[in-house]
Amino acid sequence: MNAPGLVLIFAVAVLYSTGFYLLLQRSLMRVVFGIVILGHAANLSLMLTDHAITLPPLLTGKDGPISDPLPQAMALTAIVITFGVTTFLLALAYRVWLGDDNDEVPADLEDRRIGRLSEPEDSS
Amino acid sequence: MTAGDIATAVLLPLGAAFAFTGTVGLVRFPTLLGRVHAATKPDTVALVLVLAGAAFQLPDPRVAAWLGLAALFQFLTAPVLAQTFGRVAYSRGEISTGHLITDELADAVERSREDDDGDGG
Amino acid sequence: MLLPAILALHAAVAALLPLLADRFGARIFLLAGLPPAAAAVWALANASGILSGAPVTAGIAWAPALKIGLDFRVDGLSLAMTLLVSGVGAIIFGYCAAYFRADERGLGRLAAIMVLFAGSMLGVVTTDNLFALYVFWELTSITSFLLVGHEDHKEQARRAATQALVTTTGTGLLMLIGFIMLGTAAGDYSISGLVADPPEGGPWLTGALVLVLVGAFAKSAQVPLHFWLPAAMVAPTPVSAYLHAAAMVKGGVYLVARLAPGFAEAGVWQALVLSVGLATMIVGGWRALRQDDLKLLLAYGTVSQLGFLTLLGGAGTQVAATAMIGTLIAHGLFKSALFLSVGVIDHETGSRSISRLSGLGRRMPLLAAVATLAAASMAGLPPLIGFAAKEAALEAFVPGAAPSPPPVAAGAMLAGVALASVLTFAYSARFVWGAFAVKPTVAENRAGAPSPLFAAAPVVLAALSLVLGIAPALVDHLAQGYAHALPAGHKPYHLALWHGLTPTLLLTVLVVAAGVALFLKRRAVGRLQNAMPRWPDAEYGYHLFLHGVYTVALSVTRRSQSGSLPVYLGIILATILALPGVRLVAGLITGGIAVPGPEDGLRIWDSPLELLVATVIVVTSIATVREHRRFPSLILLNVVGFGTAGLFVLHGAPDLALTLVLVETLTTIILVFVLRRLPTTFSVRPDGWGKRLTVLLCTAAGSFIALALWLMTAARSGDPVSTGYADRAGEAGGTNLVNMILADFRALDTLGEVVVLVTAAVAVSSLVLLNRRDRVVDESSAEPAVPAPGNAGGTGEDPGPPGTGALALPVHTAGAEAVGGEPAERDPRRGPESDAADADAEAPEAPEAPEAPDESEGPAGGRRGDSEQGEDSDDER
Amino acid sequence: MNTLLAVPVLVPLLGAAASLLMRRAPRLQQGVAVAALTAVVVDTVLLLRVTADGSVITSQAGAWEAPLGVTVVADPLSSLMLAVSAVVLLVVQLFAIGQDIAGLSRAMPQVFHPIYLVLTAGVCLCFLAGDLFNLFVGFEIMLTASYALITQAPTRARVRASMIYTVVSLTSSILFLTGIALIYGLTGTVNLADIAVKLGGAPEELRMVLALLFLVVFGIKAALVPMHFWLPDSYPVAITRISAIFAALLTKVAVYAIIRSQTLLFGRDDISAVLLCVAIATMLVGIFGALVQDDINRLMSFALVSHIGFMIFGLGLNSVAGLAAVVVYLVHHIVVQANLFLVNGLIRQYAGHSSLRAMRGLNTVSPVMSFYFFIPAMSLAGLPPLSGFVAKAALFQAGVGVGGWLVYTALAAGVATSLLTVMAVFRIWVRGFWGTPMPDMVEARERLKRGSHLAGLRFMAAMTGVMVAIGLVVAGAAGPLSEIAFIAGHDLMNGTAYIEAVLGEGAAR
Amino acid sequence: MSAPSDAGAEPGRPVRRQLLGRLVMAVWLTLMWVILWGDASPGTVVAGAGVAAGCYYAARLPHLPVRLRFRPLRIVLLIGHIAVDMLVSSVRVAFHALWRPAQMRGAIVAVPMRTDSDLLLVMVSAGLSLITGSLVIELNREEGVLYVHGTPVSSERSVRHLRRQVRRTEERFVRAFGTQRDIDEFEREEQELLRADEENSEEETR
Amino acid sequence: MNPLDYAYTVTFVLLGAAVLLTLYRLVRGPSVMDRLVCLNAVSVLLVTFIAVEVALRGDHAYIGLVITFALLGFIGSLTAARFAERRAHDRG
Ligand code: NA
Ligand code: NA
Repeated sequence: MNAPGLVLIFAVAVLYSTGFYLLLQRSLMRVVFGIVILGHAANLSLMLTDHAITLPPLLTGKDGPISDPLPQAMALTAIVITFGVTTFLLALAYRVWLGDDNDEVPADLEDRRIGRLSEPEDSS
Repeated sequence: MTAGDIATAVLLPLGAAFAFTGTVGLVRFPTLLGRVHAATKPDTVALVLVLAGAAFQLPDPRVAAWLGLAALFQFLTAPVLAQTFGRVAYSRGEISTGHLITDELADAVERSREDDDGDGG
Repeated sequence: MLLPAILALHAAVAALLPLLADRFGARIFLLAGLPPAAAAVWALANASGILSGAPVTAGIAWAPALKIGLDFRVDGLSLAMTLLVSGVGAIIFGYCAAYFRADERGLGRLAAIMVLFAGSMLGVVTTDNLFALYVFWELTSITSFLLVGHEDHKEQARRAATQALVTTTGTGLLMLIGFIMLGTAAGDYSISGLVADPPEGGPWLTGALVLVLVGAFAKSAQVPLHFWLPAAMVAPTPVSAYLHAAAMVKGGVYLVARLAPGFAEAGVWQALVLSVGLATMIVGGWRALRQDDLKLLLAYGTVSQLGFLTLLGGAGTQVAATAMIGTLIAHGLFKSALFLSVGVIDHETGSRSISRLSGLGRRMPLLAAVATLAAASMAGLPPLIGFAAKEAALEAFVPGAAPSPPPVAAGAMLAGVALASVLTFAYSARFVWGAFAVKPTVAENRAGAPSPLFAAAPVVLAALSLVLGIAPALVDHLAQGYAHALPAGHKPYHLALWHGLTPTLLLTVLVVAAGVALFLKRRAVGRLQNAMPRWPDAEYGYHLFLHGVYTVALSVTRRSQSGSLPVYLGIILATILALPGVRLVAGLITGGIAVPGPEDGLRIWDSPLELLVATVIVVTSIATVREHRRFPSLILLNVVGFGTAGLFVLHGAPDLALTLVLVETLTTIILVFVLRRLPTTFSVRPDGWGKRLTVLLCTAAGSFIALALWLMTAARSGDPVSTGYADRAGEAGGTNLVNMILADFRALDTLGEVVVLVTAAVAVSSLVLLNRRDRVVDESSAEPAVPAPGNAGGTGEDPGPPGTGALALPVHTAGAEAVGGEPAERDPRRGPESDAADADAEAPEAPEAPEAPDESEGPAGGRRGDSEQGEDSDDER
Repeated sequence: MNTLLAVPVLVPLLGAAASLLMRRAPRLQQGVAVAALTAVVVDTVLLLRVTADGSVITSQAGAWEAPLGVTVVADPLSSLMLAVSAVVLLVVQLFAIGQDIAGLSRAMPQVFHPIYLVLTAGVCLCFLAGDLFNLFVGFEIMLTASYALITQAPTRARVRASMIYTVVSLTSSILFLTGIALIYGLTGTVNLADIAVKLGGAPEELRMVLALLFLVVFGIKAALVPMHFWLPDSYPVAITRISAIFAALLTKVAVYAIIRSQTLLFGRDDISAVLLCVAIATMLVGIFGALVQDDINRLMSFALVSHIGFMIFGLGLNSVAGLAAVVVYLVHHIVVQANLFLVNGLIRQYAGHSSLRAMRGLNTVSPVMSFYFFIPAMSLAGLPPLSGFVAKAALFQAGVGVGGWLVYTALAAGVATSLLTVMAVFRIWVRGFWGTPMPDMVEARERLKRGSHLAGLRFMAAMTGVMVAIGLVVAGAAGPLSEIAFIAGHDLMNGTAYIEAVLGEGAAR
Repeated sequence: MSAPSDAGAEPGRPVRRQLLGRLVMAVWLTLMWVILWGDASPGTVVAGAGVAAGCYYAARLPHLPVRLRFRPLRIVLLIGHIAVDMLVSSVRVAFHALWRPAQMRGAIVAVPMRTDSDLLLVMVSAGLSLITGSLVIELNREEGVLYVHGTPVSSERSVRHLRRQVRRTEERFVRAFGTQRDIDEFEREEQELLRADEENSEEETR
Repeated sequence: MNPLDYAYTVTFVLLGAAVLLTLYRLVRGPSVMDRLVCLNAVSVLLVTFIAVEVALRGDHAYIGLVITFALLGFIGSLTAARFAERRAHDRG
């Protein structure tokens, strides 16, 4: 059985929860923070699919179980990808700042316009 | 239990003790600059001691060289950081001047400001 | 295979016509008439063979796997319909050549669509595949939509077209489902096969038939779905004549007649067809009695006649079938003739209103004679074909004459038919009187006689009514070709002028007498009609439907589409909880998912250090959430990263920890650069239920994922595939398995990773470096020089520097943003929100573009007088 | 690696690199970009020919055997999607080039072409991926390219829109990664075929949880209700060429992923009820949204959401005919949606915007354009004899064939949605195309006729016409298309062919 | 207040020397990188150079002119002194941390430096900052004054002790790394300073 | 359990306590600089931990981490501190 210890499961739960909470904020910066934390959470989840305390996946002839290299490789790729995209999001935040002097995600204007309608505009 | 092990068994806890006391200071010192001291210096000592302790466990000159490099690096970076922290803390005005016996920097700043005013006026 | 070729000819000619319109003017209608004429000729040529019981078949495979095939089968009924649709069609095309002015807008398109319509209609009446029937059926809906809306600058035309489209396609969709149910039940989509071997009865069949009949009824303007037909009278008169007299509206009747041999026995069929037909007959006739607009009078008359036809087509007896074919032909001829006559009147006098026409009988004697002849056929007077057909119809419902319907029902039907016939006589008389009589209170119209070519079409059609009336055998031959498929009554019945002194003849006499009385008492009838409350009709229902749909749509959209990103993400989380989350909990409760016990490896930690690292992660991540200043939360976030890296170290993943810290540091550096520009604190929203709900939602979602992870990893049996990597490491020549996976075993992923990184870099640089604030512009996807709609009125002046031309947009410097601004931003709706910061890119606020009065009813519009089109003008002088 | 399978991913990437280097020579860059996409078109058509009979061809990137290396797979479904996508991508690219020639776009061509090719590679990789993590990578390539594209010519509105788009996409990516962790936790593998085999030994309830989680993960990208909100707020704001491709392809990739995962991985378990409910909600909420929109692009985006519901409906039928219908629907919808967005691009040239409130008489302004609009609009509304009708007939037929009250409810919703779609698209026609033309549109037409844009504009129009023609071809070729669709549906329902092609004979047990 | 002694180009400083200083630092960073990766392939070197450049950009590391002598014996002595200082002061601070942290006070004193060499100045301040209890807060290069924060400092006497410690450290660095010119300069300045001190004390005593 | 094991245990306990104390200050603040100092302290402690792991496992794999983490921690802390300084100036 290789279920991870409950302490770590709890940590993962907290990471996901806080990541989600930050994601649900208006400030794009906090959203970025949320995504960073969620990235940690996802990578941690990948890691936890394997026995916890192990040697690194190196073929050095040491005894003892080595850890599963595949989740590590996947997490590595994912970290880099998330980094690239996060950087883009930050550039976007910069761009928003150029326009608004703030980094808040404003509500969609057309949605708000329609939200204010009380009668259909045309039912012809 | 070899001599190396003994060295390790001494150095590691010693280093950890330094780290611990440093962080105790970090928690307990009332002034920001005091906390900067406590956070940056003992940690360096601790790290160097632990690195030395680790070197005894891997009796390999290459490894020792690496660890030595790490220690050297720590020696180089720690003061830079400490100084930066101190300067920034001072410049942000976040230090509690009540705990200072004397502040000759403030005097200097005051003087230079007067000079500036004199020039300007 | 000639029939598909003729259909293709329709399409080909239609494609050609818009190109030729400029050169030939209104004469292109003569060209447009060729395909229908060809179809009529083809039908006549094959008539004898078909009527002798050998239907012509052809087929083109389309999507056999889906059982959609363009199969054709022309039998007696199809032949009759083809002659009507294509024959009358060809005549109407000729009429069009005289009716339309050469410089009329969009003549080529109109002609093309009419040809397409003719082709679609031909397809409807000749196809043998249910799907193909639906295809042609909907094509007639679309083409008629375009035809009704031909004069699209008129609001009324647009409304009527939409109404017709929505009604017919909506019900058409129901019909499609009905077809599919029938086809699924029968295992075959061939109509002939279906009718020959109908599927077993039952609720399934009932449902299918109801759906099919709804489609048929809507198409044939049966009560209560009849409202679209009078409204569609805004179409040019020849179009009305074709669509609403001869062709499209017959589609439903045709379908009823087509399926009757197979399904007339089904209870629901009889009940629906007979009751709806009867109601339509009477309602249509009654409404026709009070119309002021001649075209509308005819339209309601058509509704009534369609009810009549439905009744006959659905009755499912030989006599009724014979009467149906007779009425079909008769109606096609007299109603087209009458419509075309109204077109002539309208064309010459500029009006179609009974209250404004007077003395036309004197001015246009030929037209008056023709119209009277046609009206007589409509009224069922001998020796016209209409009489023969009505005789047959009355005969069909003489109780006991046929095995079905049962005598009581038949009696009721007979009474209904007689009543409708009275009404028909009355409004026929009223039509003739209204169009041609001299009315003392109305000034006489001064109109010249129409040109011979113009009058030719009504003359031909009326003459045919007379010829076929005198020699009903011609029609009877056709009718028997269809009727023989139905159960025979006591004795064979044939269309004829004289059957002897039968009860039906007596009934006809009574009908005529009552009709005359009704006509003479027209003022009293008018008062009665006005006095009667207007019951909520289906048109009201249609508007209610529309309003309801839009109201529901608006409220759904208002509630769901909030435009707020946090709300969207919250809903996504809620969905996770609602779908997999609930499933997981359900599994735990029911025991379908086992909770690992101590013997399965349940444990708190593998090393106390995990507790330490977990504490760091938990404390700092929660602190990050609670921190409202940007910079401190960045620091806390960094520590979360360090904690995670520590865990990776602990778990034997040094490469991962390394990468994580590297990325973390880079992110921090970038963040610091962005942070420098932003306010110190995040905007804080007050605590409240919203926040508590958010916390609850996020905690639940996070817990679900962690719990799932725990249960999934605990449930794994067997080693992961990655144990295979160690064995192959030697082959690949490396020791670090992670590196080898990245560089060799799964190099494709790494390639993708690099691509992502490079792409992100390009994206970032194009966002940050290449487009500085001063270059915030749009694709001038719009063409730059076009001013915003809002200020269009004022910009007749110079759109740009002379010489460069307004479109030389890159040349513009200062004005580029203002002139070449972006359409999205110039969009009037965005006006109010645009703020000063982007004023250079977003044009100044454009006022709401008003729904300008686009019903440019110029004097040209009066020529056909369609503008006076009004619903139910009750007043009569 | 099999060349046929390698070309759709590698050639666009090489093309992207080359065109990035050639950004100072626009003509050369265009040439390279077009050449790369043409190669992909040719390759994918050949691939379709090979797999049309139901054969599955696989290849191991890096030559390591199946569960260890990355598997690339082409079966009838993926080949069909590849071929259609490639053709649409090429036509839209040519449209964009026309727009650049006309000087009617402020998108940066030097960046556009490379990223567009990256997007192509990402889309193709998604269709070919035989490995869950590789699918994730494909998604990320596609999404990153889409982030870059949606911010082309960044105005405030676009930046705002791309924020919503990026954050929601990132969320789905993170959830995808989480899902991979869960699957790996349960099965210890990421190879799709291998997962399919190993999930057989897993507890059913856990499989269900995974099935639903992946429905959500891909459902976000596919814009299934209630996770659709982001789409109408982001797609319409992008520039024409981008929104055309986004609307046509990106959601379809997600639908493809849903189909693949729900059949191959979770085919044992039946989540039809959930799928049907989601389908009903998606169809109705989407089309309701479309009805009240004022902006053509937004209207089309809501309609897009709605019609994704039809595809999920087909999937929820859990039958060969249902899946075949989905396949037909996918092909139809890709072409038609791209077509409509291209026409909207043309409309903007005349109207300067896409708001129906200030639009009249396009029919008179440009009859050709109105023809180009009318045909796909009819097709979208499911009216015969166009591809939309074929797709809908297939779908309804499959639905009636399956039966059950939930299916009937979905059928009713489908019928209602079809009618409302008619109302929505013909609302554009009636309000935008009919009526007396707005004076500034007439003016715009005159300017466009005289200006230097004419050649480019004609080229754009020609490409739109080509797209219309492709739509007609799809309708005309409904026979072979539906045949392949049924083969694909059969393969999907069965799964053995796929698994054995990847893991070898007998692997499917 | 005076500007922080940032790396900003000071007027009058030869550009060539600036570049040289940067180059040395960059080479050092690159070398570190190469060592880290454990191989010296061209790719690693290039990457290292990139990282070095990045570090420069990110941190604006100061560029230093290289004008040093190395006296091994003195250096060993220096290291020894610093090591002892580090340990002793760490223990002192630790004691305070555990015992009576609230009463720990500090002082910021200005200590005029006797050497003119910027590099030596930086080294001195680094050396001071390494030791627990002393921290250079400000370095005024123009006037050659270090502003040092010391702790624990509780009285005038400990302030004087702090000054003495700073000066001793300076002397050790100069003698270990300074060129002969630096040492001569240092000694001259020290004489002046001593004279001034004497005068002061004489004035005080009078 | 040999003395070395005791040594490791003591080391881990002390370092763990140090981490927790740092965490306390990190969360409490109050000033930004406090947090910054703690950030640096955490990164140094992490490096120290890794060094102990190196000793414990006798494993070369982690030695690279020691130096890299030290370097990255330094860069990160320095950047952040510079930012904090600039912020102060901006406000001033
Ligand atoms: Na592990
Ligand atoms: Na399933």
